Amino acid sequence: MSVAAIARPTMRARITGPLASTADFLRLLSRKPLGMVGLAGVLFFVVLAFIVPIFVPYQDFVDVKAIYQPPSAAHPLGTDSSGRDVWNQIINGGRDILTVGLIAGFFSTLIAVTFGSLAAVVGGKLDALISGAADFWLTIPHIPIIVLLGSILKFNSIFVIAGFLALLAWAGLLRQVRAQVLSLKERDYVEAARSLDLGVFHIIFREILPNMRSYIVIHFILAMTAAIYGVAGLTILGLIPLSGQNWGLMLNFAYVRGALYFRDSLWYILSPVLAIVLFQLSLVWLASALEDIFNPRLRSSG
Amino acid sequence: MPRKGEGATEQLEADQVLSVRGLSIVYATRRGPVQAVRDVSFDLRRGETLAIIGESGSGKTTMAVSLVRLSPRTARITKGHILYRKGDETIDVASLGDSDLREFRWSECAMVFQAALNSFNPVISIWEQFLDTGRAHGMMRTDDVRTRSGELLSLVNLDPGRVLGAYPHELSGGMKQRVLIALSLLLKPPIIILDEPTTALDILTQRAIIDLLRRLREQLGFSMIFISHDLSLAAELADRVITMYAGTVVERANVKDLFYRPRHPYSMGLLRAVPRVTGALGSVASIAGSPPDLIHLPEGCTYNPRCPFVIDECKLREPDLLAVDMPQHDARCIRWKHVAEMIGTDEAAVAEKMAAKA
Amino acid sequence: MTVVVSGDVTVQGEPLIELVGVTREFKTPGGAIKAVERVSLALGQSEAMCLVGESGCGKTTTGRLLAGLIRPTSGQLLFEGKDVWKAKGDELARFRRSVQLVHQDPYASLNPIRTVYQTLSAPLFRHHKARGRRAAVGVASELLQRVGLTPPADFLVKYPHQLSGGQRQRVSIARALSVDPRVIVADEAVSMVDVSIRISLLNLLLALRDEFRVTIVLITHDLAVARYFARRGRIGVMYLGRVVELGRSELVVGDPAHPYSAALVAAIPEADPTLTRSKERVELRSAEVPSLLRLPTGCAFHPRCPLFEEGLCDVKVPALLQIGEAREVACHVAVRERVPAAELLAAH
Amino acid sequence: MAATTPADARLATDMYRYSPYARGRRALVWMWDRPIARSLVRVVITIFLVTTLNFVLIRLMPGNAIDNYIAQIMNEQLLSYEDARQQASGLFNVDLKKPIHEQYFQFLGDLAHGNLGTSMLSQGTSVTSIIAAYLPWTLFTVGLGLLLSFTAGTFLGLLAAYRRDSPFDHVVSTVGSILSSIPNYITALLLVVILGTQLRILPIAEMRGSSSPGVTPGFHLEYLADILFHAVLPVTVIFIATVGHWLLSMKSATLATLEEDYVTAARARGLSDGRITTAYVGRNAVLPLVSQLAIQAGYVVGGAFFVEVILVYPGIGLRLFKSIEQRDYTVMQGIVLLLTVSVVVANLVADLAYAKLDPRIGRAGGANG
Repeated sequence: MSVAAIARPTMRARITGPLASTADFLRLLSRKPLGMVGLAGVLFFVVLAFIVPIFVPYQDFVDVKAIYQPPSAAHPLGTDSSGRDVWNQIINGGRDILTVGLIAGFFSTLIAVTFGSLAAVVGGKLDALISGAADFWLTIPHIPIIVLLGSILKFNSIFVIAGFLALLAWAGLLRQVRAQVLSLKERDYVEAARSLDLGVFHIIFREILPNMRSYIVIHFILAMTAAIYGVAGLTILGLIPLSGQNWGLMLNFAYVRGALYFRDSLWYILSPVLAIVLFQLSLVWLASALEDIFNPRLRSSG
Repeated sequence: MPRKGEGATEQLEADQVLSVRGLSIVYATRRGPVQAVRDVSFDLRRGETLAIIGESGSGKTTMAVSLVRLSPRTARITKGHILYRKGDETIDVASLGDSDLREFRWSECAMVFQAALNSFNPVISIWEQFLDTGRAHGMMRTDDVRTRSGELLSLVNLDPGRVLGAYPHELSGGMKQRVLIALSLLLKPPIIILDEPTTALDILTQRAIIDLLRRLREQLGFSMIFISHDLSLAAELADRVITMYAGTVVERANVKDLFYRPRHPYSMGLLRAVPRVTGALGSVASIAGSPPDLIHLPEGCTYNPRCPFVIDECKLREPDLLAVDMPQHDARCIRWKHVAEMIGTDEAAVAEKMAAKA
Repeated sequence: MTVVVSGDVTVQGEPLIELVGVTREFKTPGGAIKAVERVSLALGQSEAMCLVGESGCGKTTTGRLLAGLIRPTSGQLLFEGKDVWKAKGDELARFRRSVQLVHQDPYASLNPIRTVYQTLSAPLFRHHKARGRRAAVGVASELLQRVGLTPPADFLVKYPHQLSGGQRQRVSIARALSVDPRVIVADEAVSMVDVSIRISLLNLLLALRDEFRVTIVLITHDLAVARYFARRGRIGVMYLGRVVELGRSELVVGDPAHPYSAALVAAIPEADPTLTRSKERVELRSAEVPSLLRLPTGCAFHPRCPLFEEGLCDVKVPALLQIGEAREVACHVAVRERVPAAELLAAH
Repeated sequence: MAATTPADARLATDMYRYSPYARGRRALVWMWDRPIARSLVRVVITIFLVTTLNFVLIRLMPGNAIDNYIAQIMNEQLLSYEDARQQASGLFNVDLKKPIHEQYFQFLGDLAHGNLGTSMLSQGTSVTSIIAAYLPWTLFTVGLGLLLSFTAGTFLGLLAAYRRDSPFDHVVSTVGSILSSIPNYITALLLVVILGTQLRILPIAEMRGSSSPGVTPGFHLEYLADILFHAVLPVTVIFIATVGHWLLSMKSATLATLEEDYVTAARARGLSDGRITTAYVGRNAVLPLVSQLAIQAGYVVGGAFFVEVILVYPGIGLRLFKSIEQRDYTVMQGIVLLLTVSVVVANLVADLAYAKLDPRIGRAGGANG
């Protein structure tokens, strides 16, 4: 065993910890069929939303004669209320929704992890303040608040929307991160690190947070689903002008123009619905599969 | 002697209350099937106390729990019989139906877990748990259960008024162990099995529980099996002792024979590894190596990697339980004569004998 | 100048580390309790000492106080004569490095997602005991060799879940050694390890004491382990936050001076049928362990003590006083009679 | 409403283990010792914070509503700034001339008397009366929906745990994770489109509104049947949106409880499966779910906003949506405030229920002090 092998565990090993290689990771994931489906779904939608639109630009020509066409060779998912191709709208409709999901998910996880571990490590008054704020924020209904804000502030860019959604979603994760750090902080190996005088930086970033790596990744994914739930809903009801074209807007047109009550608009409505639901489902299944793989304690015994 | 073939359920003699014949249990785990218990056989006479001693991974708890068929979902009894003599007929617990099994549990054979573990339902009072048990076995009148519980709690030196009304989290470890023992006597079962009854209890509480068990055994005459890693508990209470290693019985003997004249290298090593408080310390030493990995058991005798008496033949085949130079005493070791040479037959602790040798 | 008698190793001169009249209070739902009350304990250079007592007697708190991990409510912790808690930043850190703790639970003492190498190399890099990875691997291998984990290379790449309980405790001890400590506090370090390998761990600690002149305090509830480990050192017996007896191990175990120690020695079951079934019992007046919230007045053991004398034991708290050579006891009756409680009880 | 994975449910159970409820005798219990006092304090603080949030939202936001309203009526009715502000302050029941903190205290004072100002559109009607007309319908549908989903979810979760890794378990758990990740407004959309428009099973047109015009309100069968007929869609949607979470949480909590020693000990005592399932497994497993009920109430009431708008069910959510469209700020402000208060009160009830269920919380003292 060469010195290098001992001293420098591979980057993969550092990320996946005891699972030393990606092959290990995929092998374990394969044991979770839903996990594989989830991973495939997420990859499909990310490609669909960010890469395919480069090759398939958004076509906006209206063809009044061809409204609500059923799926056909020319229009795989039929056409909408003004004859536009639905498949094309689906391709170009994912980018903004996913971007908001990613950003809001990222920032809410960032807030939760930073303040959660801060509250747990520092304790005392700061802990009481932060967890008190989290408890307060958790119990009040978020949607009416953001709807109120939306009407007053006139969100203009998706980043502002993502920011506000992030501001709403951090409380639940913060409590869980705080509970996790509190339990890790009391572990003997943290006390040993303190007595070896390894420094607060080492204790937080080498002893405590790495143990929560999988925990944070999983909750980043769940935070994304919450953000997508929020932004899609608000767009459907037309409360926030998200952007030119996205799945939520498609449904908003359907809702505003009463397409819900036309018999032949079924495909036009089902396409964005399926897009949103399948993406959310892929995220959830991926998260629960990661959960079982990374966290032996949660792995079902036997 | 272990029986090889699958005979029809055989009748037990009058004074035999329980007999385990060739019991084997396999656990399904993520890393493959684990032979947790391999071909375990022993008998229990009426009024006799049997100690089952073993360390982590010895399979002692898995085996004991299977005696009342409480093994977890992932464990399966693959071979062997558990014969229980009720009145003058013998029943095989392994083949009892659900309702008979439920009746068998606690009225014929009560299994008591460690007090330190939460053996009581945390959200209902102690009285409700006495009542549940009484009701499950036909004691329908509440005040029958109340008087009986009061009697038993006083028998174990506890004040019924205070304990029955309390919730489990309000009792100390020692009190919980006493209540568990009292509860086990509710239906006057002929057999009581105790899993690590004194582990995690303080010295004085441990002593109180040992004296309590000895007094109750004299007064009520039940047979007792207790499982422990603590040899001194066997020394205190046992009539016969079994030592288990890597899922199988390695030695069966009367208590004095096992402590002063062990014939299996593992029992000898274990006895030498436990220092004493009073009396000479002798030459105390640990067993080399570390506990066995039950998934990849070594070839031949499972103790050979740690055994000072090992020879090549030990690595070929796992030996049977062989009768040794004392009555009712057998050891699963082809080199037991060499152990006998080193240990001799006089009544002195192994550590002292080894000190005299060095 | 206190004379510290340690079995055949008599140590003179300034004690290395000392607790002087230390009390530590904790807030609990029922109110404030004194986990440890006015404990004084002096340890010499390379002494092997045991602290024994039942759960709740304050032995673990005393261990944490010695290691400087918790601050005393009153009283002082002196290291080489200097008050540790008056020291500032890096001097306090330097003290804390020189006293290392070995924990009880092998499954929680090592970080599950760091290899043995990562666990051992962190202190080596932090305190410049190794420059660069090659040196760190070298020093880490030496440490593993010294705690009996050979060949070291096999163990360095392993994660804690790939080691047995005994092996993990050895890695824990190697980690403590990595900062050349002067004192090791082993808090029940062997009680969760298989009986068959406990002695080898105790021998390892004793070997380290001889080889590195490290002072080792073993905290245990098992008097037999204490007798084996401190056979050339001292044993301190604690009850409800106070030290009730302190002296050479064969005296404390062979001829206990305090009635509580005598009760413990008489009560412990032995792995020897004839001996343990014929042992003389000490009948206590009550089995009830008082709660730290409502501590009995005077000597805390008086409600249970067979030598109880009305008006004496339940009034004044007995101080730890000399009774014969190299042993102290906190019992009015024993000190007055100048006779160890064991003998008084036998005469009773 | 955050989606729930089986693992998330497991984490909730773990959170319960580290949450104050489960810490048992350790440091935190003395803080939670008197559950009622603690919850009351929390309710008061929350209500105070929400009112302040409300006050701030309306006034201090850039281009706040009051200035817009003043500018609007100035050019519509050609009023001077002075008169416009006078009218606005009447409307917003606040005297805009006074400095902010005085306005704030006056706002709080009015609030204490239950006066939330009047609607900007229909001058006469007070906000409180509007809320009183619409809030009960939301609480009725959400309450009924949650009650049904909680009962069904815990029952199915218990069953799935007992029949672990069976086809029943796989189907139920997968459906559970699907339902819990589908947003509630999409469930509403699908019900309307598929059951209503496409298959014509539901007469969605008549189902709008909370009760039929012809029926007189009162506690008689006909009225009850009528409001149920109207409420069936929103209740179904809320049920579908939340049953998944309860199912997965209960399954994971039951699996954890089944491995507890007191369950094995109960089986060792020959207790009947029924008794063990209810008093030993069920009661302990449901504890973390009850502690989550408080948090779920907040989500579900919030989520009801979408459901009511799409199903055109006249609860407080739909009324909020209309007030937003009409820029009726005082009504918006009042609705959000009352909605929050109702959720906080629901929390208080959940806390008290919890203290009853778990004796470790109710009785901190006990036999051995």
